[in-house]
Amino acid sequence: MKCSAPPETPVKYVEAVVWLPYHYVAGDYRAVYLRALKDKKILGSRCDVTKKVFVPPVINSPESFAPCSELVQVSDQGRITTFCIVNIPVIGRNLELPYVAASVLLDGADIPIFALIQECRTEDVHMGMRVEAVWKPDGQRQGDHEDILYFRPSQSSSSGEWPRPI
Amino acid sequence: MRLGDMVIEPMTQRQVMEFPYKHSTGPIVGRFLAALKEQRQIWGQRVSGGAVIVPPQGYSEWDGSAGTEWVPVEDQGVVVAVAKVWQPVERLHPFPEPFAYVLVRLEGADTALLHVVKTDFDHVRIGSRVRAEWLPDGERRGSIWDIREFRLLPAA
Amino acid sequence: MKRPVAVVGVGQTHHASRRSDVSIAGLVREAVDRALLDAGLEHKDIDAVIIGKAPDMLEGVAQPEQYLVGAVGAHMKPMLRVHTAGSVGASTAITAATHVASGLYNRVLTVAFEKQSEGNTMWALSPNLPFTAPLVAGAGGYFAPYCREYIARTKAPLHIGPLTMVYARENGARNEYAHLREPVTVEQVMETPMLWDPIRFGETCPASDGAAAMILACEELAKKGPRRPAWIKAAYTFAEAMWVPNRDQVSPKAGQICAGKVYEAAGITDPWKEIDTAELYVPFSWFQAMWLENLGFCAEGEGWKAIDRGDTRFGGRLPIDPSGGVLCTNPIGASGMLRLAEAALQVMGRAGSHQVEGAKTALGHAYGGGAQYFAMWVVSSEL
Amino acid sequence: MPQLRNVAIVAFAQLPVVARDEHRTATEMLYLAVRQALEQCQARRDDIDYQIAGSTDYMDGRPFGFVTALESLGSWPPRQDLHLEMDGTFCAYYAWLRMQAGDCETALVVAHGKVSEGDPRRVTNLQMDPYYHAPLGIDAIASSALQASMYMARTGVGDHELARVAARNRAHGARNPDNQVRAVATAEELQSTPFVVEPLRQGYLAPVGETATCLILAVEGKAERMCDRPVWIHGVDHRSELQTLGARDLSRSAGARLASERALALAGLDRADQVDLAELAATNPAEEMVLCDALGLDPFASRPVLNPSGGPLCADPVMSTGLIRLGEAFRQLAGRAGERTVSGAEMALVHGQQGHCLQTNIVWICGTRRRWS
Repeated sequence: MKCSAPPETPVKYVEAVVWLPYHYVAGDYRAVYLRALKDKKILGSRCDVTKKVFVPPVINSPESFAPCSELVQVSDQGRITTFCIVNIPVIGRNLELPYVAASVLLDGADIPIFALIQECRTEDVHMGMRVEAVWKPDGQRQGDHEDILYFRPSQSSSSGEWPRPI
Repeated sequence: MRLGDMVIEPMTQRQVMEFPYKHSTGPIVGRFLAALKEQRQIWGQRVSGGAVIVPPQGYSEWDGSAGTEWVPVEDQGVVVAVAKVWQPVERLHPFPEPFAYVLVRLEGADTALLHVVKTDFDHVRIGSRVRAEWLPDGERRGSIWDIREFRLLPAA
Repeated sequence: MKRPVAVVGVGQTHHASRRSDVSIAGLVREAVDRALLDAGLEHKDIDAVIIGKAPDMLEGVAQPEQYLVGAVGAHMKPMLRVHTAGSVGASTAITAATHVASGLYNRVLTVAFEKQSEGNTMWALSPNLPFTAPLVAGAGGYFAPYCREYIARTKAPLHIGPLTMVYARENGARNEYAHLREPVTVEQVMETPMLWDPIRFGETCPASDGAAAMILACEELAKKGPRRPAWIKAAYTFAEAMWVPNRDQVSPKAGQICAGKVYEAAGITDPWKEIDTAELYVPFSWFQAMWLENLGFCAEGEGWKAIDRGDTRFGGRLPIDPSGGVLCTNPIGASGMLRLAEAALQVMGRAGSHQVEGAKTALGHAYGGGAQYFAMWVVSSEL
Repeated sequence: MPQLRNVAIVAFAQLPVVARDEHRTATEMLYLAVRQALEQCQARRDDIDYQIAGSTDYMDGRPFGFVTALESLGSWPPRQDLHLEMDGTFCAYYAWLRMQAGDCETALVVAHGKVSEGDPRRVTNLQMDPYYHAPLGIDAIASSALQASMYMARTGVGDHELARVAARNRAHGARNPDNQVRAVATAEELQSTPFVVEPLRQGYLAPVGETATCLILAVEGKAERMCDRPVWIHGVDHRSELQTLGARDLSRSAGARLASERALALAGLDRADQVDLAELAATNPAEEMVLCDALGLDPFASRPVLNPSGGPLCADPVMSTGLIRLGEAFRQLAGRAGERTVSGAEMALVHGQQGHCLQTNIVWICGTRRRWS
């Protein structure tokens, strides 16, 4: 077959399924943190120099550049530093819309964590609001992020001194 | 407690990153592929300096200038490089059995096309003359795989 | 910088949700060809090529600059690939500027792109990774809390975000390359769904396919023309860590420091008075007010007032994003370069129907990561 | 030749390359390397005024993998910073260039990547153009084999020469405690390993491994205070070639040749074999021979000593492989190379690369003396 030119109409797309298997490593800091959730404990790491507490635990403080060698436990209660009300779903999570995603500074921690806020009307959420973790029931926790179901307005007062040595 | 004092069982997880992409081809790649599908014809493109490049990109990779005219080339040529894949990797390589990647300088082209030799795997070497084995009409989809593989031609 | 560097050519593609008419290389070449044409140059005149884009997961090609070497005329030339999250387009151009400033290169091509339609942006930017809780829904989910914090701190009225979008779209309508060019009203924006309260759909940037390119040259070559160049007075990139106790994400320190260094090097003491226009990286409308304060144009709590007064509107005292900005056009990797390129076009006097009259000094700005990466330059019509 | 600013390597640290570190993430590994490097030159974090990192998202298995490296680098207060999606050796180049532009005086250059988390062969396939090459499934080992076949056909080099080059690397590598592979192997042993992609055998290929690396550069005036034996940059240049495999003569590395010519000229040298040692980022012996050909080195000569570290055949942590070559030149010339010290070494040639078949090459020339006075 001889043609004077290739067809005028191009093939528009080349389809390609990228398929890449990964075998991720959590690292000891994250592993210890996740496993402690099973015991309803939230761990942080304390900077050797500034004594500030990072949750989840990290290997070093970016501020002082010193190692954070010591593991400590922080409270499962804290306060909302800021938040937003979300009306679009998160890939990989089945959440009823709208929901509140908040930065929560746990008692004893110096870094806020991201948290889901439930059991209250979205319009009642405010900065500074006290919240507490709602855990999966005993026996169901697996030592992963889903062990904390969400946070809700605090119904008890945070007890004791935070952070605590472990 | 200090982390360094603890014995930590590693925590790992396997997870596949998978996503279907659709790469737009544009007028040059797209028409080259359309010709494979509709014409069973391999087209090259002339670039500055007169060389005919196959497959065409729409530009000269040597100096960035735009390609000029379409030039048809033969679907046979000479093998200039051979890599025999003795241990194919699943879901990466196209066949579970050994095969070869070849660079084929097609007649009429100044660059070589990357493709595979499967059937004649044992005998292909640099200097071998090979010809494209096309998928039959109706099965070609406008892809580099419209050429099933390259087969050895009898020595001239 | 050891020796003067100028922008001598600017090119960009038309931006759209899907540029399915071109390949990745075709898109990049559209911007590069225009920049070369603009500078009256050919590939052979270029000494090195600096390429930037955001995560490779957007297009599904790993380190695509390797595939693009031939497309951008970089064969047998030095080529580097930059990636600094959302700020990448700007940090890429600054990397190119360093090349010329070093004295080792005289003319450098820099190009940044994104072809988001090849894949899925939401997925590519926040895939579900192990050991972390999937909670943040896209960039909006990350940044909305800080918009809320800004509003709380400054008592900004809620129409400021929508008003910013109204101005942006007015500007986009004048920019032939912009992706979104339909004017909107405050009411229309207010009627769009609330995605991440306080950010409405109508206050977010689009996802675009597009590319931007510039040619940077040394003094001697820049003066040869054919066009009046934009002189780079100062350029810096700064980044800060995420996990810093009490880190302020409403007004990040890296942004303040970067702006301070750029102003100092450019001899600017009062940016509000001495800068004629600024192209700021505003992916969600509230960020314009936040950046006005972060970058020292306005005192803390005063940024939204400048917007409310109309100062930042086209024709106002300090027009912001006269091109329409990221709110009208967002090919992620290219967005930062567009800010720097648009700033250059302004001081070259070649911004067409979105030209700010008499603009002599302009700021180009971009940010990325969790408000961690900052890249800025000040360009001037005078050496 | 232009008068340039004298810049020196004043510290280099790496973690020993391992197949897989299951206790640390990429950036946790990086923190340790950065600390070590700073301690080497007794610098405080605030003494360093620029930082630049090399990594790649697909190798990391996540977008923005480099952002968390900001934590490990101690990015507070905010730092002048850049990230390249390239091997750390290219980051070192840009830091050097910034010093030439007068924009910084000291720089942390780092590279990281947890290669064991992903699959480098699949990632290198994704580097190819998505229309013609990538769909065929070709990966960097297969493309290297194409190159090897072309080189062997052109030059008549045979399997045994490849085995000898591999064996020489293995012999050197056994003396390097940072290597992943430290077992000596003879040419005969290596030549009897099976083909993975013919003509490349299992024994000719680099192992998959990971590390984190940190190199510190400083300008004259600061370098001498940070290091008793700083190693000075005499010349450097890098060049990229087009990607399409069939549009290149893979049996030659035109880019490496040009880069070395430019780097040598900056260094004031006529020929590459005037150096005492060379560290080449070749991931198989055929690639090393193509490279030697381009650089004007004899792969079987006793001087310059090639890959005293053992080279990538003994440790190839992607993204760091090139930076380690530069680090090794520092260790050799600064008298920190232990058992593998090349006696009397004063000048080194260093190579780095990325892409398929030596697509992008960088060549450095370093020496124990300042280049410009």
